[in-house]
Amino acid sequence: MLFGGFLAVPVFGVLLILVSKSSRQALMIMLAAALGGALLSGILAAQVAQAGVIEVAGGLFRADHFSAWHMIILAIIVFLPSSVYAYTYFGGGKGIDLGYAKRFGMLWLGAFAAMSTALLSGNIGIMWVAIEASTLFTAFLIFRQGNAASLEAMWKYIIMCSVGVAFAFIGTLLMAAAGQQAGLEGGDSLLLQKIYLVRGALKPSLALTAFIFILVGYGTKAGLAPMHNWLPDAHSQAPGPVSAMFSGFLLNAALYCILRFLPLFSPSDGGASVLQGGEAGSMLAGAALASSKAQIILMGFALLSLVISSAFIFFQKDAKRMLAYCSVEHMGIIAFAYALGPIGTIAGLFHTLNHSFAKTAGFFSAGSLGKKLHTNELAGFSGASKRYPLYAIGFAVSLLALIGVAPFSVFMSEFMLVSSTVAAQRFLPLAIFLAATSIVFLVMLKHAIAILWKNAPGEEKAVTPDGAPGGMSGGVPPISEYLVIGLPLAFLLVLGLWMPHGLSDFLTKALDSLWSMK
Amino acid sequence: MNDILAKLLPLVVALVFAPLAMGIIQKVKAFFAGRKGFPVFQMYRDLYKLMHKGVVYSRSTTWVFRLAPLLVLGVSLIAVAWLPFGGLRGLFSFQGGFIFVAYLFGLARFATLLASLDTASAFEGMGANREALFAILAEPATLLAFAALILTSGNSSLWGAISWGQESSFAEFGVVPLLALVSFFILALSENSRIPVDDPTTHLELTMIHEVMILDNSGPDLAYIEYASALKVWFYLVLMANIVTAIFSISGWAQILAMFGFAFLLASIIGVVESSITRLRMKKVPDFIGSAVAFALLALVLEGIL
Amino acid sequence: MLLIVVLITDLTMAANSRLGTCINITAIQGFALGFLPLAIGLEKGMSFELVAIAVIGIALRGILFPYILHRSLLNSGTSRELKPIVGYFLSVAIVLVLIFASLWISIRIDFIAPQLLLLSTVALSTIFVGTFFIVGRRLAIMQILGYILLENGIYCMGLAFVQDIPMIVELGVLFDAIVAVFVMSVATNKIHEEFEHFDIQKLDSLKG
Amino acid sequence: MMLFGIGIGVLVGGGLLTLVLKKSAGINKLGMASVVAGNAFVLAAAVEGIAGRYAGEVYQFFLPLPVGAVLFSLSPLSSFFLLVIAVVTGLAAVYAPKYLAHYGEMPWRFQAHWLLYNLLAASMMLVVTAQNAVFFMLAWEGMSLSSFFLVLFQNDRTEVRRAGWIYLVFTHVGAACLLVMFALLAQASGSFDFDAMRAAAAGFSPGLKAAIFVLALVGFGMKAGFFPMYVWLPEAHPAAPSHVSAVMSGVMIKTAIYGIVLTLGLLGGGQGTELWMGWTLVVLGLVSGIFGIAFAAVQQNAKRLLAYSSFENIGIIAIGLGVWFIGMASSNEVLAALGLMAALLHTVNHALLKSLLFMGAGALQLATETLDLDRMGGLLKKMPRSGLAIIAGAVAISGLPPFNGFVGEFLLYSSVFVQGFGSSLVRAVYVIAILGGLSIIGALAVFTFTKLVGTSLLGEPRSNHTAHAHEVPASMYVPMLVLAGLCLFIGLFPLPVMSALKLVLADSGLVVVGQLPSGIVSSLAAMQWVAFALIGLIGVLALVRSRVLSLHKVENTSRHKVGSTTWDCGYHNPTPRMQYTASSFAQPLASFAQPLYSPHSDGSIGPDLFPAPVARKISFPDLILDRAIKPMYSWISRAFETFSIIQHGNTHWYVLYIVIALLAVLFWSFVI
Repeated sequence: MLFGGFLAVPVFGVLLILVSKSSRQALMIMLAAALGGALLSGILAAQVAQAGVIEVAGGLFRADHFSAWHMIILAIIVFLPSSVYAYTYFGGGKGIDLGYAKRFGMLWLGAFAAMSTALLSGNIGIMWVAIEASTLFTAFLIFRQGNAASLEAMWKYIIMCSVGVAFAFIGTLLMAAAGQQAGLEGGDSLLLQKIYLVRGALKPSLALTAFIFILVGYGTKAGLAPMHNWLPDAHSQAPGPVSAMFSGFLLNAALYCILRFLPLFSPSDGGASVLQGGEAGSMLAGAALASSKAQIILMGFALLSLVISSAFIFFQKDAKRMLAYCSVEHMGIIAFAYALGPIGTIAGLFHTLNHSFAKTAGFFSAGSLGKKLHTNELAGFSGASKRYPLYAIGFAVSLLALIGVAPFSVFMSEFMLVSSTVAAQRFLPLAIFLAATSIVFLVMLKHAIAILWKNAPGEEKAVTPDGAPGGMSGGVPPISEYLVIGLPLAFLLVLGLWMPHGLSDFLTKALDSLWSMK
Repeated sequence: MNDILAKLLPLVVALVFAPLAMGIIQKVKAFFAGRKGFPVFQMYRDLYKLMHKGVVYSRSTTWVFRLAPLLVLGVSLIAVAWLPFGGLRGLFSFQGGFIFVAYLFGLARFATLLASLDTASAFEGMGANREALFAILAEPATLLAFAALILTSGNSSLWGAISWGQESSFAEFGVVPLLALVSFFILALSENSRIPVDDPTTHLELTMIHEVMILDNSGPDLAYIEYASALKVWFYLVLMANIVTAIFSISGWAQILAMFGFAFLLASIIGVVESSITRLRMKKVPDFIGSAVAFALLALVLEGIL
Repeated sequence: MLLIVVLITDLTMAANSRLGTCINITAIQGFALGFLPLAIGLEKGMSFELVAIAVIGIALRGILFPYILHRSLLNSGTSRELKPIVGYFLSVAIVLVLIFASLWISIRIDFIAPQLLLLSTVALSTIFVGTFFIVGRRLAIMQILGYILLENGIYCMGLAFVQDIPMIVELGVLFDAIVAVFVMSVATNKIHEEFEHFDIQKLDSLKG
Repeated sequence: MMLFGIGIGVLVGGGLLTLVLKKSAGINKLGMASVVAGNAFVLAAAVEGIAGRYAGEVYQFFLPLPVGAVLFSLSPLSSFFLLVIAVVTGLAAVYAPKYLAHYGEMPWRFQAHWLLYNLLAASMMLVVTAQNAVFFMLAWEGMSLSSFFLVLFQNDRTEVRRAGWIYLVFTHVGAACLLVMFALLAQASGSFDFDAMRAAAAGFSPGLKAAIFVLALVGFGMKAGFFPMYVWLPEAHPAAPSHVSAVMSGVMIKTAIYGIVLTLGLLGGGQGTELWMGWTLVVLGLVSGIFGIAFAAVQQNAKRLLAYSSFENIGIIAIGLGVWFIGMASSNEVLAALGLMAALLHTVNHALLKSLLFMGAGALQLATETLDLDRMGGLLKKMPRSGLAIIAGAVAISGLPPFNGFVGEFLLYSSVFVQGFGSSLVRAVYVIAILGGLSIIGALAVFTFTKLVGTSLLGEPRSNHTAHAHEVPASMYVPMLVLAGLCLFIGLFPLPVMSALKLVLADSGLVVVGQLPSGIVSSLAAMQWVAFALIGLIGVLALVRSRVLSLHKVENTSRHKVGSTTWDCGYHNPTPRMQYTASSFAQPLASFAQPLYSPHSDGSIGPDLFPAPVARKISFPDLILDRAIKPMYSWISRAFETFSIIQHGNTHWYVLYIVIALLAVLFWSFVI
């Protein structure tokens, strides 16, 4: 019933959009559907929190704390604000023609449907179908009529992700084959939980090969280096809301799929032994330090992502490309956390949330800024705080949040990550992690400072000596933009200082549901 | 009461004999130059004369300029009051006293430097600059030489270090105090602005260090400064004489006599040195003072090894 | 039999520069693969699902894909790939090597039933060749063809490795494939509109 | 406890309250009042804390952090630092309004300033009281961030933005080290609470301790400014408003000293130390001290000079800490106590001194509109009260008696008399290091600060602005005079201060402060009396002089003459431009130690027959920033540029990457 809703709401929305009369109408419908999705995922999370696991169709669709967590991030934290932002980005429909509005609305909702299906499927085949579908739906979101570069980016996105995800399908098939070898019957071999139950009987080499295909495949979509090359192009060329949605969740969805396979290689009974209420002490005292080969490989990709992204961020001149590489970096960080095993999982979960918050706010403000200033060059953004205080300050603050400045919660999740890494005694990766994040810190801080305070290019003197918001010349942004940029940052600030008990409880259960499939 | 009077003796001796030592140095220099020279008591007369003159203060100067002579003389008085004179204890003595006295001299230097900069004169600024620069090497040399002396004796004050000589033999630790003595001799030349570091009697302002700093002082101020300089020379002479008597384990009344003898002897040696070598180029001065550091370091390392 | 057809189509694709011909070859391969479930059905006993998959497979791979691609080709007016990144002779050689490698790997994989050996070889080699096409050909249409080959190979592989994939998954995969091809060919058309050519190698304005 | 809470509340609340006001003057007044009021409460709490009223109690605030908990305590040691922070931030706040006023009317920035200033003060107070690693790090980061924004007050200037950037980057790297350090401690002890760490310390392995020590050294060293991590100091301090520099240099970098003391406490006090740690600190301190003051000596910018001098003084404190470590490692209680007391005393001394001098530099800047020493001169006559305070500060920071700087250094010097650690050769090396190092530092300090005072306050004005300077308002010079008074007080009455320090350390578990060696106590007492004697002597001599002069007035009134020009060897009417400048003062030193400074000069003095007017400017590139980090930075950026070939835009290659990655990992998985 609930699961059906996740498909029904977008489909209903798409149908309505098809018959909509104006761009404004189409966008409104899109907005309403997004709101519906957000409500649904809220209900889902509440139910999961009550009942634990919800399964339908014999486990074909399945929701536990881990998927509910991602569902919340998808629907409430990324998709709804992105929809709101899209509405204003397109000037409430004034800026675009009906055809584009319809197309955008339909693809947008389609992407939502695909991603929620991926999160809620208990069947790895359906998971694959959903991920591939999300690629196809989102491809044309990148494209803007008459923009050659966006077309190029789109093509790269389609080809790379299709090939990558095709590899993931090979991996899925191999995993199913391994499941059948281990005695699963027919369709059961595609059910993740069933495979988990027989994981001791899986042929290690086959299962690992399957995992490698899955990792490289979905990793392409998740933007892990060296399969990330489509990402900066797509993010930089797509319209603001699309970039935000890509970075805020599309990547997470693919990473989610990889992570779902990790417990199959977990040597002992996953999280349960490590987990006693999520307290730092007992978490650190956990003995499950041994990593599976799968975790080691994931760690390798995570580190490579960190290194490569930090290098590219270092000399990046384009704001949205920089944010894109920053996504590569953060995907690396999240993968890093999970690669530590159950110890790092809470950090990973928390970081996923924080990154989505910060990145959506970052892309919203960068998108608007780019649109207003007619450039995406970072150099062109400098001193923008005097003319477009909301966007410029929003962008700079989200950069600060992304690089882990306290008291934003990214700092906290990175703190958790560092202590988990130390607890797992992975010192070399820790060193690489710290070096890479420090380099990113150095560069992004420089940009944030320039955006906030440097004089705009071509201006010798500051516009207003006070730097007060009085010198604004770009018109007052709509209240919704204040909300979609300000609220995430406010949440980051609050979460950095205040973790409600319910939330930490939920995270602990999510950890458990990932590693022991409960 | 008697005790305190006894402790005041080194101060009294210094007050009385310091200008005489300066006279001796002058006399020796005059002798080597083939001149008759001033009488040895000339400095007493100079001081008296200066005390009866008026003062001229430049418009540029402030209270700093007026405070400096007082401070300089005050510090010199305290220093000679502290220094034991042979078998006579100084007015006060405590662990690390030499550090305190060295820092008091630093305070006096600070005041002199500021006073000379206060005159807004290029010459005096230059002198201050050089003085400050050479102190960077002289300070560690002083402290290290003192430390070598004091640590060798296993004591923590100068009084203890000097009286140690009376119980121990020269052969055992002799080389360490000897090295310290050399170090102090070099310091005596450099800290008191003698040749080869500085020439107190030159007439070329560009080459001067200490004298150029006090160009603008006059009357009682100048008297204070000159007297303080004499006391400082005396300080070094007595210090060295102390070491020598300690090395030779002389004690009792003989020690007092020997102290005078050595002090005046050393004054003559300074005169001889001043007559026989020329001033170093400014660039070479650090090397010269550096040798004092080297001797002191050597003394300390040997002390550690022996 | 069908499998041999598939293998041969792989090879001829490598040697061919004419886009139209290549599309037709893909169509042939699609037909061959479409019949594959039926062939398996003959051995193991026919079922409704198998027939349905076969019918849909033939319809999509044999008819729909080539149709879509031909339309793109017509729009573009390009007819052949003149300067592939990897030359034709070399391509054939590489494809041969890939086929033998697939054979070797299939032999190495110990859980494959002997009767499925050929199927697995075909599957792997088709996957490899598909990937090779994506990497080694300049024109967008050739890359789409490579993707179709890749999909075909994976489909074979599914048949070889896994029994009884649920219908819904199977259909989902097919649905994805068609949408993918559709999206790609639309994109190709757009590329042609925008750049007046298909050459993916020239699409390199986004760097750094 | 209540007092402390109220104090923090007043600080934060007052900062927020300034946002309500509209006029600059009101904002500044309210900001100042809130700091003073808040600090008064904290001060009271700190005094109680030093007396041991809250010893051993840990308080929790209800806020649930993502990890860890808000735990804090007011141990005597924490209270000691609290006291210093409260005094200095309070006085700087009194100084601030008039100083800020010269920037003009910009209420928005002043609101931000006061909010951040109050947050800075509050977060420093939380840093020194935190009892949980996560909370500590939060407060630490809050401190860094608020000071970062404060540095960027004049953010329309390029060099200010650059300074802020460098500052925060260094801070971040340091914080990263601290994160790892606390993570190691938490892993070994099973908790982020400091109490748990202390309890578990006995079981730490030597390797772990070594790692923690090194991480603490680097992490806290970044903030404190140890060599070679001091780089941000000479950038950030000149960039910030003067009272902010005063707070940052005076107390903020001292929180790092607290951090090191804390870390050793977490390692279990004496059991945690090893000899090499102590020697590392001593050597690091010496190098920091000598480099710092050597670079200070050649600076022309007053605040840059002071910043380098902070680096020097942190070095002296580090020596003290090193002596403490050596003492602990060789179970020499006297040495340990001397070292730690010297370090803490010098921490207080430098906090007072450096905030005084930075405020002084601010006053000079306000009066002359420049920080360039070469453009000042003769200001003592125009600004007698600020000038007096600055001269007092300069004497004190040069470590000269009878001011407080000397007392701290004397404690360190006294440690050379302590016996019973290492062989006699080791001791000789120790003596050479301490005596030689400290005396070189002292002599260079005299050089530096006579230059500072001589060229700014004395002589004749070197620029038009300077010639028309005026004394700053009372609200600015009074805090300076108060600080100068405090400096003199500690210098003249060291014994009460020592007893207070003993109280602070008595139950800290960091060091056994039984009876201080009687030698030290009697030395301090004797020095106290000699200092008084010196003051008396000066009085007597002054009396004699005026007496003598007045006697002569009767005979010949013209002899006591004030107001002639400087004699200057007969040059008539010497002009101010002929004076020795700060640059000329520095030049000989720079040429003696050329490899250290590698001075860079623009413009040359040509050997022309008829020399035209020439301009010559000498600058001294920083050893680490300009000669190590900048080349490294450009090397890294070149190296990273080469990465860009990965992203060349060619789709075919991108797909190939996927394949290669796949094959490589497959290969790896089968081979391994």
